[in-house]
Amino acid sequence: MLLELSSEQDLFTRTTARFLDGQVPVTELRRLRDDPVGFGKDYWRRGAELGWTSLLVPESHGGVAVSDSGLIDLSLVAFEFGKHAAPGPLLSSNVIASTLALTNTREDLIAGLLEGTSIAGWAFSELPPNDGLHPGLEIRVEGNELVLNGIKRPVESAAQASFFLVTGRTGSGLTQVVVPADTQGVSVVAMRNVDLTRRFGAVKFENVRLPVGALVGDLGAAAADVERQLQQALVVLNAEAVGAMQRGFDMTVEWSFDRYSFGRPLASYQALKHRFAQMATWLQASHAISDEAARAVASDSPDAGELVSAAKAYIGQNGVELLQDCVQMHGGIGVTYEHDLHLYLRRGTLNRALLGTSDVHYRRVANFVAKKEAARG
Amino acid sequence: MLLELSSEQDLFTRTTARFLDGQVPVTELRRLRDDPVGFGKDYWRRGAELGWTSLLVPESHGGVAVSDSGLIDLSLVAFEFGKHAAPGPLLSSNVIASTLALTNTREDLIAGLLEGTSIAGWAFSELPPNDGLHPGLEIRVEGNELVLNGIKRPVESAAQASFFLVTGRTGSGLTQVVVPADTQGVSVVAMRNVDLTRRFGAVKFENVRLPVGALVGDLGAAAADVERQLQQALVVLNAEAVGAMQRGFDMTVEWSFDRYSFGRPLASYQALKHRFAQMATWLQASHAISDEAARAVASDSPDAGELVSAAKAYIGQNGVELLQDCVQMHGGIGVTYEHDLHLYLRRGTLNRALLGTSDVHYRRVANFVAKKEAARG
Amino acid sequence: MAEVESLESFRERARAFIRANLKPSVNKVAASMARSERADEEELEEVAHERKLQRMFFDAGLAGVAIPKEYGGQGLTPKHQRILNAELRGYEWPSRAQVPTFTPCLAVLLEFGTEEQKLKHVPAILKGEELWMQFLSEPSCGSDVAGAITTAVKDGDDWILNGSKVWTTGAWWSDWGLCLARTNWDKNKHSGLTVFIFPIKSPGIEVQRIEMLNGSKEFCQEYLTDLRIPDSYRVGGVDMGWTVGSRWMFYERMSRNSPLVTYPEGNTRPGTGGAAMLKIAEAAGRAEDPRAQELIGEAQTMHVVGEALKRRVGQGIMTRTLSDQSSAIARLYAGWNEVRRTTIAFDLAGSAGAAWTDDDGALAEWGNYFLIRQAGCIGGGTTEMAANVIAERVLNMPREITLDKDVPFRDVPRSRSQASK
Amino acid sequence: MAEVESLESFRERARAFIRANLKPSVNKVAASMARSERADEEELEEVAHERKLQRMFFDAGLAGVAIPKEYGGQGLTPKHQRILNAELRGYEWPSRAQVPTFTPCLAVLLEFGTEEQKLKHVPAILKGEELWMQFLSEPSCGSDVAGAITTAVKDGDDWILNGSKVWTTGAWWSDWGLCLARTNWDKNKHSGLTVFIFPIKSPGIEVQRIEMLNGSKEFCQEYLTDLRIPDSYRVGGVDMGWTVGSRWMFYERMSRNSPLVTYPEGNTRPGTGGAAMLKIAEAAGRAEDPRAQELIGEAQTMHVVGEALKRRVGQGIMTRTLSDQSSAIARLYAGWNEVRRTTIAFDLAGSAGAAWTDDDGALAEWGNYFLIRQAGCIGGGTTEMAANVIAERVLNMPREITLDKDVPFRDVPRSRSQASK
Repeated sequence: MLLELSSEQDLFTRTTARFLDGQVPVTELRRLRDDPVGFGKDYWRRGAELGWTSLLVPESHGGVAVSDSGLIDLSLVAFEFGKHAAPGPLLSSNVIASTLALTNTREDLIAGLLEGTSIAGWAFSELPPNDGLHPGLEIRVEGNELVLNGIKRPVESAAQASFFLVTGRTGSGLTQVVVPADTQGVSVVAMRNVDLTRRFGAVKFENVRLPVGALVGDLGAAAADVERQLQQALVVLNAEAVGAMQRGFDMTVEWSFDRYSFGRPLASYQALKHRFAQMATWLQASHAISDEAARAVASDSPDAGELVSAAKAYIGQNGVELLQDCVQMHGGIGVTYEHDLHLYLRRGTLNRALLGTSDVHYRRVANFVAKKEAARG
Repeated sequence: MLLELSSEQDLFTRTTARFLDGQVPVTELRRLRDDPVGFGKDYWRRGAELGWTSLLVPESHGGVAVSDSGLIDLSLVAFEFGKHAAPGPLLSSNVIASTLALTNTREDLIAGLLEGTSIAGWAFSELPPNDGLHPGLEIRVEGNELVLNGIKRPVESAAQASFFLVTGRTGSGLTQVVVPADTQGVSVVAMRNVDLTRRFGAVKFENVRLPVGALVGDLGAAAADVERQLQQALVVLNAEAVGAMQRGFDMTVEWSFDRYSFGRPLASYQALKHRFAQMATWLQASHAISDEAARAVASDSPDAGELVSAAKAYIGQNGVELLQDCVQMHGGIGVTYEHDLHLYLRRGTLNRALLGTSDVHYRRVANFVAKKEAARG
Repeated sequence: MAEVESLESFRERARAFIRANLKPSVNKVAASMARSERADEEELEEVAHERKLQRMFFDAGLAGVAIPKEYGGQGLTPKHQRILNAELRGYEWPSRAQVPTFTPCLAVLLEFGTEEQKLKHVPAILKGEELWMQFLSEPSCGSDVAGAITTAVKDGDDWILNGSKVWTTGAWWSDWGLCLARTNWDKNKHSGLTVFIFPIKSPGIEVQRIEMLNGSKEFCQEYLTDLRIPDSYRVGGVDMGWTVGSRWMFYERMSRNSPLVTYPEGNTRPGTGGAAMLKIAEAAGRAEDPRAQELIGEAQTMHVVGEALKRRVGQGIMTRTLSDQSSAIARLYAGWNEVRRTTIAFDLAGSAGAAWTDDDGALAEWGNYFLIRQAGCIGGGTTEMAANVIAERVLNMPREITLDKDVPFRDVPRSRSQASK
Repeated sequence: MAEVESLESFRERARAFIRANLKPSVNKVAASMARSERADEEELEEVAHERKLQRMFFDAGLAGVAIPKEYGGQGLTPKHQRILNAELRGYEWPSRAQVPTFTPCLAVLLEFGTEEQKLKHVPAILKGEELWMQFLSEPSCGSDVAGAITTAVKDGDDWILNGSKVWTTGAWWSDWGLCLARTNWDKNKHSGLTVFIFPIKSPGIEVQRIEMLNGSKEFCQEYLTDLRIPDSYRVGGVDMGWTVGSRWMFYERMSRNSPLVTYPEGNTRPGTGGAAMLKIAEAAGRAEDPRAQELIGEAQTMHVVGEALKRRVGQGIMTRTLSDQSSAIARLYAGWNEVRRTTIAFDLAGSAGAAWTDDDGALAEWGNYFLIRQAGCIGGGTTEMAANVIAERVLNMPREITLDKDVPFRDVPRSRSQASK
C-alpha cells in the first residue's frame, strides 16, 4: 500500500485494522468456516459504520470519503481485509452503491448498503469461457418488459442478497438491471470455494421479467458503467491480494528466523535467502502497481484500464506464487489446516481466479497497447 | 544421450568426437565465423566418410547404419555436433537423402549427399506466422508443369545447395518437389543468424516451372512424408541441443569449482548450488526425452509425433534456460565473445527457434492428446 | 541347494493367479488429491480388502518374492518380482501394504533386526497381518530427521519413550511403528540415536489425524507419553540409530523401485498429463483456444518427460552409469511437475477455480487442489533437500556448513529463543 | 550570504536555454542493444557532440547545478537539478558526460579529493573537457570488487601500478580514471586498498575493446604495466581505499538518481514494453493470435510494474520509509524484466529469431539480443549480489560466511589451484 498516508487515512486504516484484529481474529475465521453466511450481521453493520461501504458514494447520496479519493481509501480497507483475511462483501457493496449513486438509480437501495444492513449481489461473472469479462446473459426487451435468461456465477453473498446488479448483453451492447432477489425466475445454488468466510452462489435467471424501470443506465449502453465497475472491483481485489501477500510474507520471514535446521536458522541458508529476496521484490512490485493502478482509476486517468489490468495480471501471478513459496518454506506444517498461513493463501488464491486470470488481463493490456499505438498512428 | 551404447555405437561416437576435436576445435570455429560457407569441403567429405550422412538411407541405396536404427545413430552424431558446436549441414543432408531413398526419387542425387560432395537445401520453413509448420508456398499444376511461388526461409546452406527439396501447398494438400538450384526463378538471399558456422538463406521461388517428374511422392499427398521428415529433423535438433547443454553445463560446473568469490568457490554458495541442481535436472530430463523420442521415431511408434514434439518443446524451453543460466554463473566474461561458452549457447538458441517454438510444439502435443482421447471415445 | 523357480514358470504361475483372482484396478483419485468427503469407513474397508489381497498373494506363493524362505518369503530374485509387477499391470493389488511396510520398515528389519524380530514380523507382514508405519519426522525438525528429540530412557530392562512424531500416513489404521529416538543427549546429533519398534495401538500412544488444506486427513501425528517397551523392541545397537537410520533413508528413497515392493508396472496416477487438462478445457469451453491447447500440451509434455526421466534415472542407477543419489533428480522434477500441472488445471478452470458447484464435473475442486499444490514439493523429502543432494552428492559440490556436527546435541540451537540464550 | 536563485527563475532560465539551443532527443537503440555495425566514427562524433553540449550547459550556468560555486558549479540545490531534468524532457542532453563521470567519479572527488584535485578536475568536468571512467572491476574478482589485485607500490614520491581492470564503458574515448588498487597485501581484504586517479592516455595503460555476444564493443579492458603516477594522484589515505570505496559504491548505485546527474525526466529506453512487442507480432503476422497478445500484455505489464516499482523505491528511500538498500529490489526486478522481455521478443519472432535478413524490420536482430539477454542481470552488479543485499540488508537475514575477512589478503584463496596449495 501507499508508503505515505495522510493523517486521516492513517487513522482510518488503523481503526479498521484494530477493529478487524478484535472482531475477526483467526479463531473467529475458523469458526466462521461452518457459518452459512460467513460473517456476522453485527460485524458488518459496525464495519459499515466505520465507513467501509460509503467511500465511493458522493456526499449527496449519503456517502463519505476519508481523503479526496474514496477509491484510494477503499483500497486501504481492502489491504487490511487481505492482511486479516477478513469476512464480508466489501467489493460488491461498494461497487453497487457507487453505481446506484452515479447513475441515480434506485436511490432507495443505497442507504441499506451504506448502513451495512442490506446485502447486494454483483452479478457480473459467468461460467468459463465467459469469465473472460464478456457477459453472455441475455437481456431482451419484450413490450414493456425486460426478459433475462442466463446464469451468473460466482456471485458473492448471493444467498444473502436482497437484490442483484445484473450485467447482460442486449444485441451487441451491454445492459445492467437491478433485480430483486425474490423476483420470479431467480434461483440461487450455493457454490463451494477456497476461502473460509467468503460465500458464493450461482444465480440463475430463467425468463425473469422486469419493468423497464429496472434498468441501470440505458439499454445496451452500459459498457462504460461496466468498465468502471470492473476497474473499481479490480482495485479492491488487488489491494486485498497485496494485503494477503504482506501477511504471508511477514509470517514467513519470522518463521525463517525462528525455525532451525541443522543447527542454523532457515534464514541463514542462501538458497532460501535468495527466494526471500525474490518474494520481497514481488511484494514491493505488487504494492507499487496496486497503488499506481488505484490512483489511475481514482483519477479516471487514460491509462487506468491498462494499469489496473496489469496489476491484476501481475499480482494474480506473483502474489500467489509468493504465498505458495511461503507454504513451501514452512514445509509440512504449511499444508495443514492447523497453521494460519493458508488463511491468506486462500484469499490470494480466490482473487487470482476471480474476474479474469492473468492471461485474460494480459490480453486486455495488449488491447490497450494496440489502441494507443493505433492512435499514435 | 543413451546411457548405454552398443560397442559399435560407442566406437562410432568416439570416432566422431575425436574427429570433431581434431578438425573443428574452437579456434577453427572462430575462424569459420568469417567463412561464407561455414565449413570446409574436405571436413564435410571426411565426416561423410565416417558415415554421418548415410545413416537414414537403406543399404539398397548405398546407406549404412551402425546399429539396427540409423536414426538413433544419427542422434548420437547430432549430440556430438552439439557438444562441439560443429559445422556442416547434418540435418538437411540426412533428411533429404532419406526422403529420396524412401520415395525412390532422383536416386542420382543420393550418392553426392552420402559422399559429402554435394549439398542440398531442405526448403521447409517459412517466414512467421507460417513457421508454425504450415507451409504457405504454392505449388500448382499448369498443363504438364508444376509452378512454384513463395519464399522458403531459413534454408540451411542455401547458397551452397545444388538442389532443394521444397515443401508447398497444393489446394489443401502438401506437395514436395526437387528443385535444382539453377532453375529459372530461384534466387537466394543470405540471412544472418546466431550461430558462428551455420549459414542460412531465404530462397525465393518466383513462377518456378518444373516438369511433373520433379515431384517427390504424389501431388498434394506428401503429408506423411513431410511429417516423417519433420520428426527426423526434430530428433536431430533435439540431440544437438542436448549436446550443447551438456557442454555448457560441464564447463560451468568446472568454473564453479575454479572461481573463487569472497574466499570461497562459487560451488560452495547454496543459492548457486540449488540452481546447479535445477540445471542438472533439466539436463537429465532433456537427455531422457530426447532419447525416448528418438527411439519412438526410429521405431515409428504411434506416439512418435507426440514425444518428439514434447522433446522439442521441453528442450527448446529449458535447454536454453540452462545455457543462459550458465552465462549468468560466469558473470561478465560469459557475455563476451572471447569466452567459449557462447559457442554452445548459439547452437542451443538456434535450435530453439528453428522448426517451431515451444508454444508451437505444445499445441502439436495437445492435438495428439485430443486425438488419442477422441479415439478412446 | 534347491533349484530356483525359472522366470517363465514364475510368470505362468503369477499370471494364472492374477487372472483368476484379481479385479482390474480402478482409477482412484490419488491420495494427495482426496476430496474432503471421503468417509473414514470407506478407507477402512479398503484397508481390510487390501489385507485380504496381501493374504491371497501370500497363499499363492507370491508375497515376499525376493525375501528369504526362512522368513516366509519365496526366496526368489528381484527379477521375479519385476515379472510379478509386469503381470500385475492393470490389476488391483494390496497398495497400502507396500510402502512403508515393505520398504523401508521390513527392509530395515531384514538388515538390522534380531532373528526373533524377523521371525515374528516378516511372516506377519507377508500375510497382511501387520501394516507398518515410520515414526520418523518430528514437528521440530522437518527435513533434518536426525535432529529427532523424541527421547527414549532406559528403565531397567525397558525403555520409556516420550515425544511426538508426525507425517505418518494412515497411522490410525496401522499396526506397528518403526521409530527413531534419541537415547543420548550428550553425544553429537548422529551419535545419540536408537531405533525401536512397537505396536501402534499401545497405551502411551495417542494418534491424531491432521487436517490438510484440501480437507484430507490421511496424515497423522502421534504423541508418545511414557510409552514403555521392552529392550527386545530395539533394532540395532544403543546409540547406533544413525547406522540404521542412514540405511532406512536409503530404503525409503527406493520406495516403489525397491525389489521388495509389489507395484503394477505402468501404474501412473490418474489426473496427470494432458488428458485431464483437456477435460477441464472442454468443460470450460476453451478446447479450441490456442492458449488452452498450449497449456494442455505443456502438461502432457511435463508428464511424458517425467516418465522418461524416471526410466532414465532408474536404468542409470541400476547400471551404475548414474550415482545412487541421482534419484533426487527424479524427485525434484516430480515436485515441479505436480506444482505446474495443478497450476495449469487451476488456471484453465478460470473462475471455477475460485468457486464451483458439485455439478461442475471436470471444473470442480481445482481450487482445493491448488491450495495444497506444494504437497508435491514437501512430502517424502522437500525439493530443497533434493536440490542439496543433487548439488552435494551428484555434482560433489561443497557441503553446507552445519553447526550441529561436533557438539553435544543438547547444546545445538534448535530455535531462535534457544539460540539467543 | 548570496541569495539563492528562486526555483521559478531557474526554471525560466533553463527553459529558455533548452528551447533555444537543444534539439529533440532521438530515440536511439540503447547501448546494450547496439548492433554490431555501429561504426566507431559515429560513436566518436557523438562523444564530441556531447562534450560540446556539456560546454553549452556550462556556459549557460546549467552545469553542476548542485555543485559549489568554488568548483565551477552553480551552488544551487537538488531541487534545481530536478527542475532542469523536468525541463529537459524530450530534449537531447550530454548523456555520456553524466555517468560515471558525475557519479560516482566526481562525487568521490568532492567527498575525498584534495582541494587541488577538486579545483583542477571539477571545473574541467563541468566544461565537458574531462570524461571519467571507473577502474574498479577486475577479471579475477567479479562481484567482489574489494578483492582487487591490481597493485600499487610506492616508489619514492610516486606510485607504480600493475594489474588489469575491466568493464569500463567507453574507456577508449575517455580522459581520466578513478582506480581502486591494493597497496598492502599483508592486511586483510578491505584494509589494504587505496584509491588513485590518472589520465587514461598515459604510457603504461593499454586499452583493449571487448567484443560482446551481440558484436558490440562498448566495454573495455585495461592493462596497467608499470604505470607511474605522483602521490598527488592519490584520493584518500593510503590503505584507506575501502572508506572511499564503500562511498564510491553508494554513489555508483545512485546512478541517474544522483542530484549531480543531468537526466531528462521520463526518458525510458526505447524497445521496452508492449509496443515494441506489438511491432514484432505484427511483423510476424501474429497480432491477432491470442497467445501473442498475452505475450505483448505480459511485456507491457512487466514494463509498467517496473516503472511503478522504481518510483515506489525511490520515494521510499527519499522519505526513509524504505531502507537505502532497497534499491537492490528495483535492480533485481530490472534484471528479470530485461530477460523476460528479450525472451518474449525472441519467441514472438519465431524462426526469424534464429535467422533473419536485413529487410526483416521489427523481426530482425532478436537472436543477437537474446544471446546477450543476461547482460541485464550481470552489468552494474549481478542479480545474485542484489539478492544478497535484499536478504541480508533489507530483511536482515544472517550474512553469508566469508573466509576472507580476518586473514592477510595474500593468504585468501582466490582460485581452486591456489586453494589446493
